[in-house]
Amino acid sequence: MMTRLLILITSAAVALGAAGALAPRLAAAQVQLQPAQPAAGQPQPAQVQPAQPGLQNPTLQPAPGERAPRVTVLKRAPHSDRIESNGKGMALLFWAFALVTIGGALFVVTRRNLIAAVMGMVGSFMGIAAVYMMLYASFLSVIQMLVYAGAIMVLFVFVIMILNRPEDEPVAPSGRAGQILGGAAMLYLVGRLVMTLINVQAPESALAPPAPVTVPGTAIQHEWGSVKAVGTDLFGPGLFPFEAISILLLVAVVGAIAIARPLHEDPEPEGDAGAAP
Amino acid sequence: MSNILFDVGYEHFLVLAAVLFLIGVGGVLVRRNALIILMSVELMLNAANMTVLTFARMWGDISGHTFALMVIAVAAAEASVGLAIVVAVFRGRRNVDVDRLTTLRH
Amino acid sequence: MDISIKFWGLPLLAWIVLLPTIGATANLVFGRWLSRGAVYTIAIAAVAAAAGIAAYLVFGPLLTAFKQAPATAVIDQPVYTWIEVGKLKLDLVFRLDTLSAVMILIVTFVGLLIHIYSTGYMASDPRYAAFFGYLNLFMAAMLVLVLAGNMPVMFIGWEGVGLCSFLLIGFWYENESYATAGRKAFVVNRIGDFSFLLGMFLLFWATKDYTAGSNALDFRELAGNSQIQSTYVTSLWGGERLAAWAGIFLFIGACGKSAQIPLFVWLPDAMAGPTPVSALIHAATMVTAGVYMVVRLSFLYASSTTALAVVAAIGLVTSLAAAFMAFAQTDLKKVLAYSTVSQLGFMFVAAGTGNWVAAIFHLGTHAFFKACLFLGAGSVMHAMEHAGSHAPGDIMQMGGLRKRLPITRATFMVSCLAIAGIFPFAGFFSKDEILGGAWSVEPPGWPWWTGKVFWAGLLIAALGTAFYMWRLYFLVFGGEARSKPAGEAHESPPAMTGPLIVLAFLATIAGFIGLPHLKGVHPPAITHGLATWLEPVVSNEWNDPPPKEAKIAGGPESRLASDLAKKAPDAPCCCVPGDQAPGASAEGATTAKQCAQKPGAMCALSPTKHCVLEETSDGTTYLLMLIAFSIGGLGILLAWLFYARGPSKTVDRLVAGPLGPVYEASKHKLWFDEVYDQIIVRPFKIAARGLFEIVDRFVIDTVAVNGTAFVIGLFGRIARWVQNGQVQRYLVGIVIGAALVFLVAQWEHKATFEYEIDPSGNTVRLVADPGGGLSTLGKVEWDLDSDGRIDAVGPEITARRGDVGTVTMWIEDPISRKRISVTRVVIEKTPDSPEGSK
Amino acid sequence: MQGQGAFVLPLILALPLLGAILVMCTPRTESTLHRGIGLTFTTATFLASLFVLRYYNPQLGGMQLVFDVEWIPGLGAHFKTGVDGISIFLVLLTTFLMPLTLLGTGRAIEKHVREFIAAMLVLEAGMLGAFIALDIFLFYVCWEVMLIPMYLLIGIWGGQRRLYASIKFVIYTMVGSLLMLVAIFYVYVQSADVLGTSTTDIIELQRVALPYNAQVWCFAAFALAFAIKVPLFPLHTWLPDAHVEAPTAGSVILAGVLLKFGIFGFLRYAMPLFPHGAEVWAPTIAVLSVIGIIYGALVAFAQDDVKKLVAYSSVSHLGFCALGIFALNEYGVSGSIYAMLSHGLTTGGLFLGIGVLYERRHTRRLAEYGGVWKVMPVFAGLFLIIVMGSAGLPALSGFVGEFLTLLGTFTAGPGPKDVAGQTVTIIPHPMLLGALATTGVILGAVYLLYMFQKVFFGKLDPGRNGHLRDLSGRELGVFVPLVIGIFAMGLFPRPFQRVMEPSVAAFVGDMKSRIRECDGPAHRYGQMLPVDGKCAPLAQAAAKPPGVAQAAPAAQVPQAAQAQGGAP
Repeated sequence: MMTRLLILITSAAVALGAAGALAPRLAAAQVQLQPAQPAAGQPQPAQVQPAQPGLQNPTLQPAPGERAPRVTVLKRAPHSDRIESNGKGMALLFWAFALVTIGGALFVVTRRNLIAAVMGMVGSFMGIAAVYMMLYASFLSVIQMLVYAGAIMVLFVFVIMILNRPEDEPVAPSGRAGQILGGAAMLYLVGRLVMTLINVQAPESALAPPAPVTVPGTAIQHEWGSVKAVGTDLFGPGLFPFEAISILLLVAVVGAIAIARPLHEDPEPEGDAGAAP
Repeated sequence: MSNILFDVGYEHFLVLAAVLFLIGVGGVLVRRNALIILMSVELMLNAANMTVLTFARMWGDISGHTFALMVIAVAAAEASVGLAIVVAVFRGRRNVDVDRLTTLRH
Repeated sequence: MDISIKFWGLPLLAWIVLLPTIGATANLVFGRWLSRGAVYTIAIAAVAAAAGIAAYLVFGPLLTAFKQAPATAVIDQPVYTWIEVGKLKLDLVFRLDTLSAVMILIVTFVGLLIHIYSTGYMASDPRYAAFFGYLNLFMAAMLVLVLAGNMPVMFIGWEGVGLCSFLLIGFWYENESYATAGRKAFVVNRIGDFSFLLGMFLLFWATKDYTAGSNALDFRELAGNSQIQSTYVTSLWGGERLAAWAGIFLFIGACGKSAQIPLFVWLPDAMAGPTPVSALIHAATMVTAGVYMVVRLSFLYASSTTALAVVAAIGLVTSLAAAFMAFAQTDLKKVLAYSTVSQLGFMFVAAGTGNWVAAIFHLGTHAFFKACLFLGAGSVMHAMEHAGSHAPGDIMQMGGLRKRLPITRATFMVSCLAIAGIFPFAGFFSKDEILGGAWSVEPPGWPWWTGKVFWAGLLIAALGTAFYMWRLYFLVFGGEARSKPAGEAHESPPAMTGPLIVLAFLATIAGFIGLPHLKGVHPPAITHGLATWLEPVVSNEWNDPPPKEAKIAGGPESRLASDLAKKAPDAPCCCVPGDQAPGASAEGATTAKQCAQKPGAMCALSPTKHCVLEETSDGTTYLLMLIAFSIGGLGILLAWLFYARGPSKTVDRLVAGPLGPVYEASKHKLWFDEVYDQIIVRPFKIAARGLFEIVDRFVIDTVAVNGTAFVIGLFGRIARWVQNGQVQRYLVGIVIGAALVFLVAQWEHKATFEYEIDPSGNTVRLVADPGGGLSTLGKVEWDLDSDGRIDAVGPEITARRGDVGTVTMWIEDPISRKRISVTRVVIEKTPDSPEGSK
Repeated sequence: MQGQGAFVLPLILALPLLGAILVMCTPRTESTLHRGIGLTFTTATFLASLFVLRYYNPQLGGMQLVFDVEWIPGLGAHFKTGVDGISIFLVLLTTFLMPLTLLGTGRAIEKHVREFIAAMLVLEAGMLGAFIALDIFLFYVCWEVMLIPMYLLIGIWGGQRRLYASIKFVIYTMVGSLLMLVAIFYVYVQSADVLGTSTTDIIELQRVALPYNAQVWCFAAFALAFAIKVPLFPLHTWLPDAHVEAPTAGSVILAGVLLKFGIFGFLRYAMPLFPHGAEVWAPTIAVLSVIGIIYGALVAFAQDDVKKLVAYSSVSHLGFCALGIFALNEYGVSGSIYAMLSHGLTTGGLFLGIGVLYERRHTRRLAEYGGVWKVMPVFAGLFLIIVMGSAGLPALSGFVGEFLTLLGTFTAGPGPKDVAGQTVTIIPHPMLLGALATTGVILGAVYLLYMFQKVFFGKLDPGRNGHLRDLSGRELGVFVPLVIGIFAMGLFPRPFQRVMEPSVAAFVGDMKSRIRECDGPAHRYGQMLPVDGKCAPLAQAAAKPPGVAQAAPAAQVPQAAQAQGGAP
């Protein structure tokens, strides 16, 4: 029964993730989206967004209190994919994907069964990919799906297959004091983190839809977050790190092979130089 | 009428990233299975990525994307090596419980 | 006069020391391969050669030099520079002056005799070569001591003889008690040496500031340099003079070497050594080193009557106590040992009464007769031993030996007469010299009767000496044989009797070199030989500071009586006619005024010894001699009464009855050893053990060192709970740490700004101080005169004093674009203030 | 610049290391070969070190045979070596003792001979390096290098409780040397203010006069390290354990050379670098060393273990040395150096002798012996000479040193005719201290003769000691040079002193002037703050102008500077 539930949840998550990732585009084609609550695992009645006339730059809601100027800004600068929207549906989508992400993450850290954990992870990654899409990081979002939800997850699954051995006792027996202290500390930390993050205020410019990226030295412009834009930066200023990373990957591959290779058991001769008098 | 539910702003993304990161940390802290720990690390990396992308968007600086790309690559490397180690360890001592890896103690 | 007579590039004096050293080395290193004949030939040859050289130097160059001018009769032969550091330049210098001449003659000659004697005495000893090696070594050390030109070199010999005595006392080391006796001797001597060192240090400290001391601690430097002499009389501590402290310290050293109270305890035990050793080291030569040293430093002691008083008092007490202890001893050599101690006491009294010549005189005569006594005793014991006695030294088993050992008996008797002070034997003259000197001595600052007290005390001691020596004689030779061996003893070989005879002869005639000074009688000069001979060396006057009114720069010395009389007519004065050397024959103590009547008379600023001596009229001298003589006779008489026929009933009755306690006290030498054992030795051992167990083992090691280690170990155990190798636990640590960091960072202090008003110019500097947490300064805006308008921008500004009032600063948080405003009153703006109007 | 004959010092430093490498290259079992190599190289080192004498010019004094190459450019550390009158004989002592030790104790080691020889050679290199280093970092490195082989010697070839002893030894030493390291860094950093650039050259550093309090603390840090090495009274408990557990060779080197570094450190580093620190701490150290002299002698007397007895005697003897250098006059200083040399010979000889006995009887308890003279007369004779040398019998080596140190201490105060201020005395009651210390002469005789009697005198127990055979030729080869050395040093100290004299005089004069004049004109850096009127403030140390009350530290500095500039 557990497995069935698992499969259900996973498929739901995958669907959601995919949908989320494609959302901005699909929305234009009036696709019905099915947000769900992955963490709980039960499919929920879909919050249907009928006739969404188009999403348009929904997320740029700077801190409350300076609303008035922004409206005008929005009016003045329509987003590149000319679609009108009041952003409500987009907000809902955001919440949905946020839930998918968090839920998947919780799934990872709570499940005793490794397969379940991995599935949760996949879901979480899908959600993340979707969120990227909402940040107009379309290229990254795709990469995310390919690399993470694709490659890395498969890697994990294989390993799990190799080992397949559900651990007997999931939670580390660190001392009671340790748990309490650690928990408190973590809560405090995340509190501070949140405070700092929401303190950050976007510059006025950020209230505008993402400006196209101009190739340095030329007048050519690429859409924000597009492959071209990222590529321009990647092979321009980011060239050296790129190469470095490639080497790193190479090393990692070789290292992984070297480590995972089974040890050959040939006894080394105990060198006893002066044994013979 | 601005409410936290409908006016989704940068904060939301950032907080989402924070929570994700927190969950990752929690996983690393409490779980004993090396695989789970690795996954939690991946979660943390993704949280970081999300923050980076958010800020990139916020300041309109595309190089954030490049950076995120790098992070993904590193994560991939880390995962592969980490998993390799897990496999090796498992081959050596039929489990991957980090608490039992006490060879270096004493 | 510096006669540099060299032989093979080495000064002759060095050869005197070197020859015995070579002999010793030969015997000690190659002795095992040498035949007995070779061994004693080498040893005796070495000593004989040394004696020959000594005799040549003394009667050759030295004597001629003395005849020309006594003051210059010194053979001064530095060998090489031993130590040189800073102002401390110590040459290894050997010096033969009239005093050391006397000593080396005695030492080499007696030493030679005893070497010869030993060939017979030790004939059957397995470690023949070692014995002669040690003897030679001792000779060398003793000669160094005597010939030394400065104190450290003397100290070489001083300790060298100590070492040899240690080796020779413990010669039969298989007997644990003998070895212990040797160790005791060395350690007790070391106590003395400790004090000797202190004395040396004190003298160097006193003289180190004079560059004059080119050759530091050199006896002549110390004596000659008037500046140095004046420092002896500078008071050091407790109002006493420096000379007093130095003298007392050095004298304690002498106590160790010469077995004076309180350090005499080693000498009786030292009798464990072979008899020739006792004769040579513990009677004739080494033990007299103390006396020699005191006389050698007469100039120092003459500078402090306190030191002299101490010397004399200790000497007197020792002579009395030792004489008393000798009464009840039943061991032949023990009796002789105590008599040695007592006689040394005599010498010290002599020295302590400024009677240097007498001290040396008695030293010489004593060397002869005491050596003779010891060798005689050795001959007796040798005989007893060969006759099968198991306690050869026990006089109670002897008796009647006069028939068996005629030669020994005769020589022994002569020596006993000498030591008892019977005319005309040597002891009589020397002892009488001491007594006479003591009677008439009157150093400044002593009450008039002091000398008399010493005299009386010495008389008692002399009585005792005569008594116990003759008791000994009667018990050994008188009466009938009290044991089988005593009946069958045989005279010793000529190798032993020969030296006895020679020594006895010397003990008989040696006294004539020091006849007392009599105005009426004028015997040939040789009879005052010693006094005149030692004249240039020993100090003739009390080195007192001159009387206050006669204060003359340059310290104490003889002055023209006439000009002294002008300054201080009544200053005490030892008047010397101008035509004679000071002190040669002065005419009695008087005042400067009287003395000034003689033309060109010199006047020592205080009565010299000779003045005092001359004061005593012939009558007194004769009387004193008579008393001394009769006292000796009385002692012998008593001894004869009690012991003429061996131990008599009377004695037993007395011992059992009234004299019991006294007898016990004497037998246990006043329980000195027991007392020392209780108050020094055992506390020392307990302290050593206690310190080790408590301080070292417990306090330092257990508590301090290992305690620290334990505490650290505790921390380690605590740390191990955290460092349990569990990844998560480390992560918890990381998280908590991070939380703490943020927590601390949260208490950021508010943003503010500092200002300072330049006193000279009329400007005001304002410096923004961003609160904690703001890494870089955001935009900073200033409103200098609370009018709401922004006057200046920038983190640090300088404004004219005029337009600064209550300042408000806005600083913007770079992350969260919040503006924080700070307001401080910089300059009170009063409407009618001068800068307010501007 | 390379001084004349500069090659010698690096050579004697390199030879032992070369030997160590070589011996490690040989097969493990060729123990004879190992001993041969060890002996060869130590002897070669000794011969090479004779060139030091050949090139050293006593008239000049000062540092000679200076060899100087850059070592760690980042730190400005140089590989700079040289000898002066103070260190030259210590170097010779080291190279002289080494071959004798190997010769005397070679047979006693059976296991790991190769490593043993290597350790000894490395130890020698370390010791030599520390003696000839003219660079404070080089010194520190060598100082630590010495530590390890000695630790191994005790820990591997030691007795039953060797682990305890070795750990104790290491920790004791480390505690001291780490504090010293801190002080070294402080001095290194401070030197920048004075000399422009931070230097590690001790000759340069000696011209740096630190502020008064800094001197006091730095001296304390250095003094702790050196006092542990000496060892001074409360810090001495590692010594008996180390000696008892160490193999004979270890004991010989430990007592013969290693302990000398305490005194040498005071002479070369602690006192010249921090004269006022020395002034402040001198009373403490002097009193402690007097306590050590008496205490060591007393405790030595209470021992039944011969090695322990000799170990405590070292505490007593080095007390003399420590006392001597703080007398701060030529007699004390040169005496204490001389006493160190003599102690190296005599105590080395004592330990070698104990080693001889131990090889034959395998016990060190006094009660086990007695009457040994009968069976080993030659050994007894030689041992007696060594004992007497150690007891300070005149004409043997021990006396000169003891005499001079005691004389120096006793006369450290101004004499009766002292020209005011000519004498600088930093120890309290010199006469009292000197007198107390002199009692050590008595006590020394007590325990040494006690030991000698227990071992060699008394009845011989034929069962236990009857079979002991006298010295073999090899052992004679060890003891005869020692005894000759003891005699030579006792009879002819002058040649040694002539070489030491200029350096010692320079040291004493420099210390005196710096203590008296508060590092006046002779030294460039005069920030000597007046502390209880000890020192007059110098020109540089002008009082800071008072800053404005509310002025913040950030704003004060330029303000003060401008005020200073404005003030005429």
